[in-house]
Amino acid sequence: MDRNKLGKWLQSPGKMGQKYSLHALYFCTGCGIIEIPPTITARWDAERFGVIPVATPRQANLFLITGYVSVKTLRPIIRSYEQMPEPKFTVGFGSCPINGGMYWDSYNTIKHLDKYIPIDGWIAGCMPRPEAVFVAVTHLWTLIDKGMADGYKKYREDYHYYRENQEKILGKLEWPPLFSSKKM
Amino acid sequence: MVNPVLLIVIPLGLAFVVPFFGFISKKIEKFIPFVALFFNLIVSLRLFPRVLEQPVHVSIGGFVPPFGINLVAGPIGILFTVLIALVGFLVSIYAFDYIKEKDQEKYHILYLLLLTGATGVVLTGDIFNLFVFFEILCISSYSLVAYFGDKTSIESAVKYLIQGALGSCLILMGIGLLYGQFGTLNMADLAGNIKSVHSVSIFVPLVLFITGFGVEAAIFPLNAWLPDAHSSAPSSISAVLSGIAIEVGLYAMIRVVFTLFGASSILTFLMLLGVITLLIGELCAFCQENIKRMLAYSSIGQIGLMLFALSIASSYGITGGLFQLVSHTLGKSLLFLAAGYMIYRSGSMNISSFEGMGKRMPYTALAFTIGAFSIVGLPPFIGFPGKLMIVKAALFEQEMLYTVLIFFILLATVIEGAYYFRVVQALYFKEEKNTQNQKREIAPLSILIPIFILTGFIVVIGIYPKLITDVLVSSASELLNRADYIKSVMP
Amino acid sequence: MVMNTILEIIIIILLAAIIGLFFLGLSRKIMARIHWRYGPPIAQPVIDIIKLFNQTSMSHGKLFNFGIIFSLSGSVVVLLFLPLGEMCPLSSSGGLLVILYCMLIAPLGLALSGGEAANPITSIGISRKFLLAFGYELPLLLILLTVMTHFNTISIVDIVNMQLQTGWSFQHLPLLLSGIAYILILPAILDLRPFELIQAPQEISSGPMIEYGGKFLALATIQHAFNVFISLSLFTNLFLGGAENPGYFFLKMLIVFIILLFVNAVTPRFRIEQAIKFLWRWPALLAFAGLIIVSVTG
Amino acid sequence: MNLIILLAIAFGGALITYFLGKISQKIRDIFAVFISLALAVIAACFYNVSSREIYYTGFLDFPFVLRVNTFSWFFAVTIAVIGLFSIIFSLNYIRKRGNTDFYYSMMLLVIASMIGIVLSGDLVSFYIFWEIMSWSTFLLISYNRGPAISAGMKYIIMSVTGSVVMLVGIVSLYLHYDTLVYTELSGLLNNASSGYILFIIILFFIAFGVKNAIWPLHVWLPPAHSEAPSPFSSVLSGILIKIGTYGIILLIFVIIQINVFLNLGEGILSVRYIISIIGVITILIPTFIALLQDDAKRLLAWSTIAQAGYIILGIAYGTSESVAGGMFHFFNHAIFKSLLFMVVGAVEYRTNGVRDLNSLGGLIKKMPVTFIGGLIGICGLIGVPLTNGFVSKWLIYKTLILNNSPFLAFAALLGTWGTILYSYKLIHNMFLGQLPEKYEKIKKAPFSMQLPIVILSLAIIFFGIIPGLPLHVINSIESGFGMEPLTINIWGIASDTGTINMLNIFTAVLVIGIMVWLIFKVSKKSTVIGQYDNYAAGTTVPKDKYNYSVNFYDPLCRMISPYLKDFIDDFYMSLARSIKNTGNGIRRIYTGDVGHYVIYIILFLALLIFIQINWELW
Amino acid sequence: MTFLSEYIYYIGAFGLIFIGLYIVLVKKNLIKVIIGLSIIDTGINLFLITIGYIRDGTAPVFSKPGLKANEMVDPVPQALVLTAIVIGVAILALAISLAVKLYKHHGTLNLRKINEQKW
Repeated sequence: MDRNKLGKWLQSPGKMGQKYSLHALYFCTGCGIIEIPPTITARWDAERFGVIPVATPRQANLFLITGYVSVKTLRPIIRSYEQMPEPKFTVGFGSCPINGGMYWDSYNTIKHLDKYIPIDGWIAGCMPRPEAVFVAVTHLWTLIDKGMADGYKKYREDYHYYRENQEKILGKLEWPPLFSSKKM
Repeated sequence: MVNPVLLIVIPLGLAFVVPFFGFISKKIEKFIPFVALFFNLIVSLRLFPRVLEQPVHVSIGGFVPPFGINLVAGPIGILFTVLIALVGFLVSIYAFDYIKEKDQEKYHILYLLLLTGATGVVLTGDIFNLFVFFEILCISSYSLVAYFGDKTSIESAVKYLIQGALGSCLILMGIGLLYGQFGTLNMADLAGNIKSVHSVSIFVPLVLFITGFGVEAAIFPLNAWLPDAHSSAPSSISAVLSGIAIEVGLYAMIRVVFTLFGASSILTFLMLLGVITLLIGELCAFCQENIKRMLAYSSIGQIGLMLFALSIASSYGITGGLFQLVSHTLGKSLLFLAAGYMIYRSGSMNISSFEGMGKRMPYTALAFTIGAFSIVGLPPFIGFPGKLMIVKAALFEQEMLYTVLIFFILLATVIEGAYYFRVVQALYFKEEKNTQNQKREIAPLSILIPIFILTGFIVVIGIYPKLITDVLVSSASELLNRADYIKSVMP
Repeated sequence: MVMNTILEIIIIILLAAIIGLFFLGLSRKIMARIHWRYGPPIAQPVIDIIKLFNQTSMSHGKLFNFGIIFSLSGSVVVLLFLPLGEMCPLSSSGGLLVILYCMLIAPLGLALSGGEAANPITSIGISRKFLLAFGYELPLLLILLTVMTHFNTISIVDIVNMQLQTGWSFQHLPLLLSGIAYILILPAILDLRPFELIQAPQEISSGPMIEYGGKFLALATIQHAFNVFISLSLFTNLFLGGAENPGYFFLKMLIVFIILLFVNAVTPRFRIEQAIKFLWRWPALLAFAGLIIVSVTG
Repeated sequence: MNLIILLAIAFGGALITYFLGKISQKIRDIFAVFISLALAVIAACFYNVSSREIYYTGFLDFPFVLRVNTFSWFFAVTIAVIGLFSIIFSLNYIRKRGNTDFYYSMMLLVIASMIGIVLSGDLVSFYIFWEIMSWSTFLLISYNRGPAISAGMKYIIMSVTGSVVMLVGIVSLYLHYDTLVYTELSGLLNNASSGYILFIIILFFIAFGVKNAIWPLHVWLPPAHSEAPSPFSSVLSGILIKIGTYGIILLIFVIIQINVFLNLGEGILSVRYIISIIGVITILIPTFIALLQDDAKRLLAWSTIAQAGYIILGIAYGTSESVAGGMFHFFNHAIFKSLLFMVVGAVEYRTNGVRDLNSLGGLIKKMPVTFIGGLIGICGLIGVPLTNGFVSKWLIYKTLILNNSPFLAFAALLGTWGTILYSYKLIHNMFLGQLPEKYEKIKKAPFSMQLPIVILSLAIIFFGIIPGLPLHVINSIESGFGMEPLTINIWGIASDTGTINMLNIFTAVLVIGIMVWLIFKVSKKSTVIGQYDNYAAGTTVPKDKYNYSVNFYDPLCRMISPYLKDFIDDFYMSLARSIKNTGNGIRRIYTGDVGHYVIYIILFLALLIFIQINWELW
Repeated sequence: MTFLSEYIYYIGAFGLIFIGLYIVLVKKNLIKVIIGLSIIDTGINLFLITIGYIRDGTAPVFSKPGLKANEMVDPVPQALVLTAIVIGVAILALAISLAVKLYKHHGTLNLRKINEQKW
């Protein structure tokens, strides 16, 4: 943890700021949400890393997808993700967003969330413990440091792809495209 | 040399000549009142300067007062004569197109008689002669009220007749009592003999006169005939009744009280009576839906106001009362004439039938509005100086009673304003329910000319009241100085 | 002379920003300690602001931008009216009444900005903001009037100077009452529990700030820091004898603030009606009593 | 220039406008604007002129006097300028309505009579112009038909009541002092008994209070202001009710001198305190009632009453500063309240008569200039520093606090906070929030509406930064009244007890604002998004349903509304009803049965004789 | 009895007046009311005559020498009465004709029932 190194702050304040001020928007899609309260409250206290929950996507830069994603909840997830200011990071929680998990053959569950929005990191497990969340956060720090947490850039570049996938499963979307892609 | 006798003789004579003209041509008939009253107007205006210097006395048949019948054309008499002639003249123009029923000559005869009677009342110096003219006035107005001959007008006429006849009987009784005591009928002579009204023998005639004339002057509670009669008469006659007849009744009453009896002690009572009349008239008018009844009740209120002002019995008070009288004559005639024609067009006397009239008949509605504002006493119309003078007269007395009464009067003014403004709003700001006849219907010229002339007078005198105040002041002094009157009639 | 004033202004603004942000960080730290947590570093608000300035942001229109600028400038202007020891650049421009009015600008700006965001929750937040302000202004006005009537001046500099002669305001009975009332309403002014109705993240998703992201949120945070400083500084100036020296001044503010934080940590939240009722009952009564005593004794 | 010419232009213009309209609408419009412009220019020419002339003596021996001094100049110019702007505003507003000739000529007549009021130098001509103003206003209030009819009725009845009461006062003064010319009258009341002065004050205050909408006499104002055509509402609210203020100033400072007024009564029971308390009640109750309103114009109408309370408070309190504050607030209120009515009028014009705050919203996107006008207007109304309303309120508060009247100051300040609440509601519900879909196609307000809005907005800022200009005029008015002048400079006031310098504040705000703006500008640029891209917990924003404006201050309203029933209005209405019932009862004596009538006659006769025989009264 | 013989005409006159008043006040029928008015009229006429009447007086004409003015009956009341009678008759005629019309319209002469015009 290089939070107290002033030199680094002066060198790249943006990156450091993003690292140590992760305002999390957690999306209570499934059972994973039950792990969030201990994470942010007295027992494990996420705030010491600068991770605090915020109320709206406008103020957040970390998006936690906590648990399986049904078709119905996909729409709000996309909407919230698009409303977040950049740079923004996404972390999938548990196995369900990764590959469907125990809902692998459900007709109504999204199996591969990263087809619809870019995901910067996954936390495996069913469910992951709070410690796993902190591990994910520290990993995210290194990714940010290396500039590899660039899901938002991918989204911008391949918006055409994501939008197509989204529309394939959700039908026509109510909102206009976020980026005016040349291919569209 | 103009003679006041002409004022009575010419219309009286012409009245009975009307049928003969009718033999020549039916169309001429309606011009007879026009001619007669025009003549009256000219004569009375000619008399005016002379009268202001000194009252003109005419002894009929050469008898010197107190023996013969004499005419006394003082300022107040001439003032009334001018008013009667003016309003009568304008209403006769109005009648050209307004009166279309087949019995036209009867209308014109009775109309001329009515005005003759009114003129006679104000000019005569003899109490019995006054009674006779008064009866001419009354009888012709009974018949004119019944002129339409329909259900309501006959009913009103009968009621008017019964009350009026009773009132006349009381007057006659009073005359008899006075004559029995003093053996004379000349007002100046009688006045010279009456020193105080304290004794019952003097007091009873006074009371009889007050009651008798009060019926015609529509003092509360003697005024029950008025709303009926005024609302069911033809509008031209309503204008004359409201503008002239009740004022003449008031004149007779005031003349009797001031000149004949010099009864200053009863004035407080009359003043209270005036205020009560005012309040009751305005309150009743406030609740009316029928426009002509509303105007009629408003007349009651105005009479009460005049009675109040005249009863203050100071120079200010009488001037104010007479000014109010003039303004009411002009204003109320205007209102009746304008309302009459709008009723004629809309076919209903209900206020709601006036809605949208401001668009259909703009000039008439404008005149009505100005008349209403004037009656309420808004400047720059004639009602305002009258109100101002009355307030001034009342406050001049510096007594608590007057201050309290003036507040009641002003309350009544506000109520009056409320119902007049309601009509004005109906004229201009309510959409007509019947959307078919939205077209403008300008009234014929014979209707508009009298309305415009009256409007003109209202505005001009309202801006320049000095036009009549001088006359009013000398009228007031004539009424107040009883001794001068006696002296001038019987040197 | 002019340079002096400019220097004063810069010092005051910087000091206020530092103290305000320090208080914000401190509040998070202290809250954490009360919760038996480790808590973020004291500088966490600064880190947040640095991050927020490096983020993109969404704007809803010109007024959305203007509102936040207006709000922040309003707060900064209020600073210039408050004496910080000898420093008070705008001391001759209207005194306490102007402060009262200038304190309006900040919420008005936020409200306008949030209004253009066209989010109904923003409107709810704004509505609550104004209602709560109306709730605490009633006792606040009484308090300020008590002070002004007691010292018979409207200039806050004079009030501070007179306290140097006669001792702290707290030593006089009527002003003691109003001081207590002021402490009671301070949480409402600072948007702390039990009056944390306006942002209420769990309930109306941070209310007027709902559409703020990036630099908007950064400016709003700075504004909040200034607001903390202003409210505490006003209290200190009026009741605790102002700034004899800066350190002492800071200490006074800190003590008051920590008391508030303890209250904040252990209380739940009022509903808006309850808040108004509370504010119009106890603080208002105390302040009213103070004002009556002052106006009777002259 | 001659004063009589000014009046002739005013009244003649009103008359000619009516007939010009019969010829051509366009010429009439131009002529009306020209006349009002001429009035403004000529009135402005009388600056620093002090003259007096008798112009008419034909009215019952009352000489009619016209006079101009700084006092009447100040009012005349305000009237003429606001009148000019509202005429310009009317050009488009009124075009498609019926009876436009009537509208313009009545509008000019109202303005003319108001100028007549402030220029007249004796009480009779004052009264005459006053009444002309009353009835012409009545005709214009009812112009919109519908609910406007009862509004007009309420107005004219209260107005006539007030003016007849005033008439008694005027006549009483005449009978006591034999003159009604101000210059001769002033000072004569020094020796009068305090009971008589009180009598005069009460009589005049009823009349002026009705016009100025002082608290128990205010009931005509909300319906009248909200139902009148909007440009006329701005005249009504901006200047017409200030004629009542003019009258009060005239009464207190010219007819009764200020030192006499201040010495009436003792302590809390002195006349000055009682009127101040009435002023404070006038501030508080209408402010809270305004919070409950959903009709934009009705809200502004209640706000007008409340602001009139400040003016009354300032003037009645009677110190040099408070009077200056009151008069300055009159001037400011004329500007910002007419501006706000114009803003509402513009919205009303574009949305086809919608002024229900619950169904508007988001119009800032469509009518930006109008919004800015509204914003500056409410800033002035609240008294945000750097707008003109601030300085006037500051003066009033300051003098109240320093003269040991903290409770009055408290009520006045509390009124300001109420003002913030309702005025923000006004602007929020009209311009902010979501734009309903039915208003997608609205165009911005036409030029003839934007012009007055822009100019008045600029005036608010201008006089907010340079309050010295009007204060200078007010200062010379006050020294004309024999009060000690304020020490003012162009940027504000500099006295021992408290100084205000708007230049400092302006500079500070400007510099700091620019600094913050620069910070804002240099940081990352933000993308502009539409109103439907909004946080709604991940869902899309439903159109037309996602607007929080109904019951904006619901919690507070639920708390206070039981206490704020307009019982004064109820009282007047029940009074009217009881008068009507009395009338209905009384007219039953005319039973229609002639037998009863005969009995009345006989009974009357018998009563008269009975009285005489029993008590011998006569 | 001298009282009676002195005032018999006055008693008669006022008796008639009060009878007439009674009729006008009490009776409902319009015709009767008109008759009542007529009776009042007659009573007043009688009263007027009585005022000028002197017992054993002569006609007020100096037809032979030796007649004294104070023994003559006063002629003025008689003139008055003539006029009054004429007026009375006019009113009577008008009233009767109106009564006929009224009956045509209302089908009754009961005044209590004819009260359309009121209030």
